Amino acid sequence: MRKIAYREALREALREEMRRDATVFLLGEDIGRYWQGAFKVTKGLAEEFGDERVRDTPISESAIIGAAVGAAITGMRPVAEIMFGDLTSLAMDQIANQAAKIHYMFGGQAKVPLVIRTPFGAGVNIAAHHSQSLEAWFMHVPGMFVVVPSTPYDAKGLLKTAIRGSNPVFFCEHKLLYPLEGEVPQEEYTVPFGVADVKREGSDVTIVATLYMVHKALNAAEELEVEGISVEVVDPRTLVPLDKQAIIDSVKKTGRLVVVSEDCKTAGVSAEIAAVVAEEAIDYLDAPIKRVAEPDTPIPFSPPLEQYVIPSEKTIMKAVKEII
Amino acid sequence: MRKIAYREALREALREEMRRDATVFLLGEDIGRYWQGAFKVTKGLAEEFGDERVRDTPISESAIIGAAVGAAITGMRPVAEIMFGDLTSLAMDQIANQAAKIHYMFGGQAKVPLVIRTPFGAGVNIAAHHSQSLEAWFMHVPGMFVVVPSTPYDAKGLLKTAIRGSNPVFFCEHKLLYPLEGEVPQEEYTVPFGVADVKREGSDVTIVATLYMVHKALNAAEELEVEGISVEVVDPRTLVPLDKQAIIDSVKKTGRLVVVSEDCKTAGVSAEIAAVVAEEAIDYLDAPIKRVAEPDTPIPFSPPLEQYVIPSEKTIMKAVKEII
Amino acid sequence: MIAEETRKLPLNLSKEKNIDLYRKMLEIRCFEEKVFELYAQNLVPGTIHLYTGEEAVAVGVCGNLRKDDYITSTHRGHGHCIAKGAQPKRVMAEILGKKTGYCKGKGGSMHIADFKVGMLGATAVVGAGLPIAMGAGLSIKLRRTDNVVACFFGDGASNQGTFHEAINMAAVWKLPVIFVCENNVYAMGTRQSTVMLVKNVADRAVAYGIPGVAVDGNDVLAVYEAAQKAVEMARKGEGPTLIECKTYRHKGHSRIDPAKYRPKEEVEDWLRNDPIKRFKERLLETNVVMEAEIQQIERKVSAEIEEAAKFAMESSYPAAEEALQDVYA
Amino acid sequence: MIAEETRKLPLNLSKEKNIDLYRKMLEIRCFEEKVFELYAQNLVPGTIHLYTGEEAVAVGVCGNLRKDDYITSTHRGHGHCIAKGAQPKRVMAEILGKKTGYCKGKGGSMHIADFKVGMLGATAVVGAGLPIAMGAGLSIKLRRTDNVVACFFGDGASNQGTFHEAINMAAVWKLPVIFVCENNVYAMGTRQSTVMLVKNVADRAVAYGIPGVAVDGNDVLAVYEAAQKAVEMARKGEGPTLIECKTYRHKGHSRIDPAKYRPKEEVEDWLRNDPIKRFKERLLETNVVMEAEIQQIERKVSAEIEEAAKFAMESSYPAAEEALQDVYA
Ligand SMILES: Cc1ncc(C[n+]2csc(CCOP(=O)(O)OP(=O)(O)O)c2C)c(N)n1
Ligand SMILES: Cc1ncc(C[n+]2csc(CCOP(=O)(O)OP(=O)(O)O)c2C)c(N)n1
Ligand SMILES: [Mg+2]
Ligand SMILES: [Mg+2]
Repeated sequence: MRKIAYREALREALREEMRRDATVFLLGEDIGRYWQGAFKVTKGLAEEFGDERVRDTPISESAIIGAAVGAAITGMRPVAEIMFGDLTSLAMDQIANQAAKIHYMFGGQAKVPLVIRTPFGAGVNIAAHHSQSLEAWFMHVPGMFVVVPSTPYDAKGLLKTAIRGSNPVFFCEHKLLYPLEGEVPQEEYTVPFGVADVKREGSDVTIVATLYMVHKALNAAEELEVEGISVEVVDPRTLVPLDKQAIIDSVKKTGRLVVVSEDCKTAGVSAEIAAVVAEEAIDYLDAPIKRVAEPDTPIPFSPPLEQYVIPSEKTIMKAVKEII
Repeated sequence: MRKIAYREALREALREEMRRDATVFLLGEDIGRYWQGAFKVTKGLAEEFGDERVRDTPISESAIIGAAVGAAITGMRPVAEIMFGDLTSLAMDQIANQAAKIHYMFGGQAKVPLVIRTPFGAGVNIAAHHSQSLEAWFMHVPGMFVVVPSTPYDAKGLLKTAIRGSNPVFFCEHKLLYPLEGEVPQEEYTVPFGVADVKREGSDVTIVATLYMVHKALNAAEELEVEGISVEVVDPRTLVPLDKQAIIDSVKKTGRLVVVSEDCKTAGVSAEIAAVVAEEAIDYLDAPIKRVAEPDTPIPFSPPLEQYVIPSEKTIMKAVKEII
Repeated sequence: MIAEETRKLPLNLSKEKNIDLYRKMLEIRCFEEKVFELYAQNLVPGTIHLYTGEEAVAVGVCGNLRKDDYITSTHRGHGHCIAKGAQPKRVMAEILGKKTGYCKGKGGSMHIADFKVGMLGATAVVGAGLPIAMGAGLSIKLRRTDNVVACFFGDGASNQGTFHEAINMAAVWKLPVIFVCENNVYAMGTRQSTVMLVKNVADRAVAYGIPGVAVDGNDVLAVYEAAQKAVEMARKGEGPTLIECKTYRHKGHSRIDPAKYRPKEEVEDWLRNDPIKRFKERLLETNVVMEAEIQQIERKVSAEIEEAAKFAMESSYPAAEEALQDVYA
Repeated sequence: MIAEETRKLPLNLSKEKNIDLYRKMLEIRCFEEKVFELYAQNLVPGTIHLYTGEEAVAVGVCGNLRKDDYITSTHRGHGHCIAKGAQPKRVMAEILGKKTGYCKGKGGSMHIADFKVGMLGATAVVGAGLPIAMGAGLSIKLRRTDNVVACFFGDGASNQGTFHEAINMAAVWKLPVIFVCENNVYAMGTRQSTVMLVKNVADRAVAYGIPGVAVDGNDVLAVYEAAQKAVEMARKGEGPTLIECKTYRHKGHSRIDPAKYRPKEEVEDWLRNDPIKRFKERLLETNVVMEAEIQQIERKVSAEIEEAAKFAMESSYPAAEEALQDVYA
């Protein structure tokens, strides 16, 4: 099968959905013809669809999301880009109180079919305001789906599902994933929400990981195999809805769970996944659950500091060995 | 000992610290002489300390926190009030990216001694934009302390600690607690951060609860005692730092854990506490961990709907019985 | 307060239109008084923010709108709903938390919406409606219809960052939005003149390169006229206008507020300046309507609101488990 | 671009002051060129936003500040640091991620601070510095000192809600803040004229009832003069000013940006309009300094920056575990 990069997979999803449905449009800072998106996801789209549908905005994150909300409840399907995930903090009211709650507050009268795309993640030395992973904030907001694709295939399929749905979707990308290549079929497909993907089968321990951490988990799994430890890597692909069953099934099989996520440990993604298992599948566990996450610090700038706080193959392997 | 209401305890803390330290000042919407705070916490303070130090602001949440940050890093000790916890979403960048990260980003050069006070909680039929409990968002922000007092005693002692400290403190209050009376000594005291309080001793099951849920847990415990179940109620009092040891010690004793918190279940306070125990004390557990929290919905307006989603004595008792 | 001399004769409006405006204002007034009464009887959960005294704003603006035009609203939104054509009985039912309310009891007083008449809902986050209205304007532009959006917000909201961001975007993109600031002098206990140095919120339009007008918000025709111009502009694709309506709330901010921060004379002046009384006098003076007609309208409106209250009171509460519905579409 | 006729003779400044301004601008220019060079050698982690071409703004403003006055800065902050008196070598070390940097390598190019000289730090969230600067102004007022704060931000930042909220609060409370908009025509690839309808960011001051002035930001004396007036006002407790400095960045937005969105003639015009070149010519024309003195300054500055780079390069990286320090004070 042909291989394309994650950013191209996202772009294909946008292009195909925009061709299919005239109500789909994009807005965000510098996504248009002059800059083509900070990570070039929207490259070429303004040329094809025009500046109206690939809309550059002023630097006004709150109004960007508000614009998407207003458009969504009146018949459009906006896809808003927030240039860096850290900056969603500027639009938190529009995201959490407006976009996510409107359907409920108004008793189901309005649909809010909007997608917010944004890149999270550290690793490129751009420090505390451009490197965070904040998925957990959005998981804690009822009324919104939270999507975390780790491969080009998932990225394209999930983004198409997101755009076609009737609900607000918080679509998390990862800076280091954009150039990553992977197989993506030419033919039309979508990936449903709430269905995890077992990225590697194994029998001794389950690693649940998301986004870039899936790849680190896979690397760690390979190294551990050499040492005779068989690791299953489960990628939930969407955090809300969460495919609890897939996680529990895997834990039933392995009896051991390591949750790997790049965000700060306290009250992060890994806390929720650990809690689900502690609540619903504790009897299958033969060892404590391990969380591998960023220690609770802002992301530092200097390369040795930054590398120290990002979960690595090494820290993942260490965690696995601690419970084997 | 004399009894005073939670809101008076808070007021006393503010008053005493303002008398003690001229750099302490308050700012927020309608906290001054005309309105005296939406929940009357600041009543009488403008009269004593003047409008400069008890400062009414325009409706500009982001600038309120920004003002506090700028003042804190230049020698003042601001206490900012955000009228409803839901509205912190408007100031999320200033809270999470500026206030919490400045000390770290700048390599320890600056201290950011500020307190953000805000009420959370449902129960008074003011619907989706005025009833949330969002502590978990702030637990997930490194560099900030998160305080959750459940009694007048704790409220006063913790607020004094917060104001005297050198770090940003996110100080959560609860609407239904304001009128609650409790013993508060006349004499000066403070309550340290990171020290849980066992609000009731018991041997069969541990309930960890915060804010208003402490009282529901205590009620449930009393009813359960009648049925022969001995419940220990642990109140962490601060979520960051979290007194893990106290929670683990209690679980060691009881072998069972129910975590009760009023926020939405997914990625909420209860997830973190459950995860800590699943990670560090799973061997002491004789049963699955239970989380009692708001189901993942916005807070509805109508009384029967609202009551349905708020954790109650009944849902707490049910959870306890499920693991006994 | 706007001086007497700005009083004008009725515009060049049909008798029906004049009566319509009067009737709508009265409907809102009666409605709010009924809400107040029910609140006093402990039948209204939560809090309420009454529109009493500000009726000319919603009615003057919405009088220019078509059913398929949109509005966005605030915590003080009952008047907006009714002015845009929502049924009082279903608004009342929502305020009482009943299943027959527009939001099935999920929203309540601060979150009413009626999408069927283009009422896109009230937000209780001060200032949050401006970007949403702007987005509805963008949607209109992208869908190439000739609708417009009227966005109501308070003086207090004009200090929020969203005011700046949303109006700027609407201006730059020439969106069909009418930003209507209901300047009722106070935001809770805070006088607008203590939190803004310029005289008029409308003066801020300059910063966005769009027209800004301040009008007597207690003169329904003045509001109507200003809105008419703005709506025309918007429909023609010539972009947004900021209209500031100077008005006053007769009651406290919310039910619990005795509003002691307001000087007595100020309150009295404004009560004398009641928009409904003023318009009625004008209609009578200019012989547009006769006293008998007015009385007939008053009776009809009053009966209708009684009906609405009855409907709401007799409706049942939603079943508790409905709380779990409508989280996702 | 600001026309030739606005060129003025040096103000009534001492020779030392003139030289000081020139020297500082040159220092920034050399510094940035060095950063650029090191970046090309892969010695600078992350990204960089150079101040090249905008030196007159930071220098003209900071030339009016005392050491105990404050500034706040942005992602494009190297020039602000140096203008306020931070040591180039420690700024450079920070940019390289070294332990000897002002923030021990934790901040990097986008988060430099030097509290000892009143440089309250750069934020990389566009517009986030305005409320913080306002808060520092509030602190000054409450502590009753006569300091002032200069708040630097870009044209792009002027569309953020924080611009509105912070300037309004500073205006209402008469805080000693000078809001300095560095209008370099673009925010990344976005021309300011496409995201704002008014001609000048300074025109927005009207909305807050404070003075707003637009000046030639490539004329260090014009900036100096405008800032001087604003600083005087602020020190006297007469409140904030919004100064817009029209300028241009010589390079792309960040290191990776080829800046193809800029018309060639525009770039050439602005390169001809180089603030350092202009000031040098003026100093020479008016005989304030002689060519030989200039050359001496140039040599000294160049040597000093070489020294700074050497210091930074020779410094060691922080130990990995230091990442866990400084989370709490
Ligand atoms: C963002 C935000 N801040 C504060 C509040 C609390 N609050 C509710 S109404 C109100 C006053 C609003 O004043 P204004 O905009 O003038 O509208 P009015 O009530 O006068 O109609 C405030 C502060 C809120 N709901 N939202
Ligand atoms: C709130 C926010 N939005 C977007 C970005 C990404 N970004 C970084 S710099 C920049 C452009 C800023 O333009 P301007 O304010 O004019 O400053 P300049 O770079 O021109 O100096 C953008 C959009 C950011 N860092 N913060
Ligand atoms: Mg008002
Ligand atoms: Mg710029």
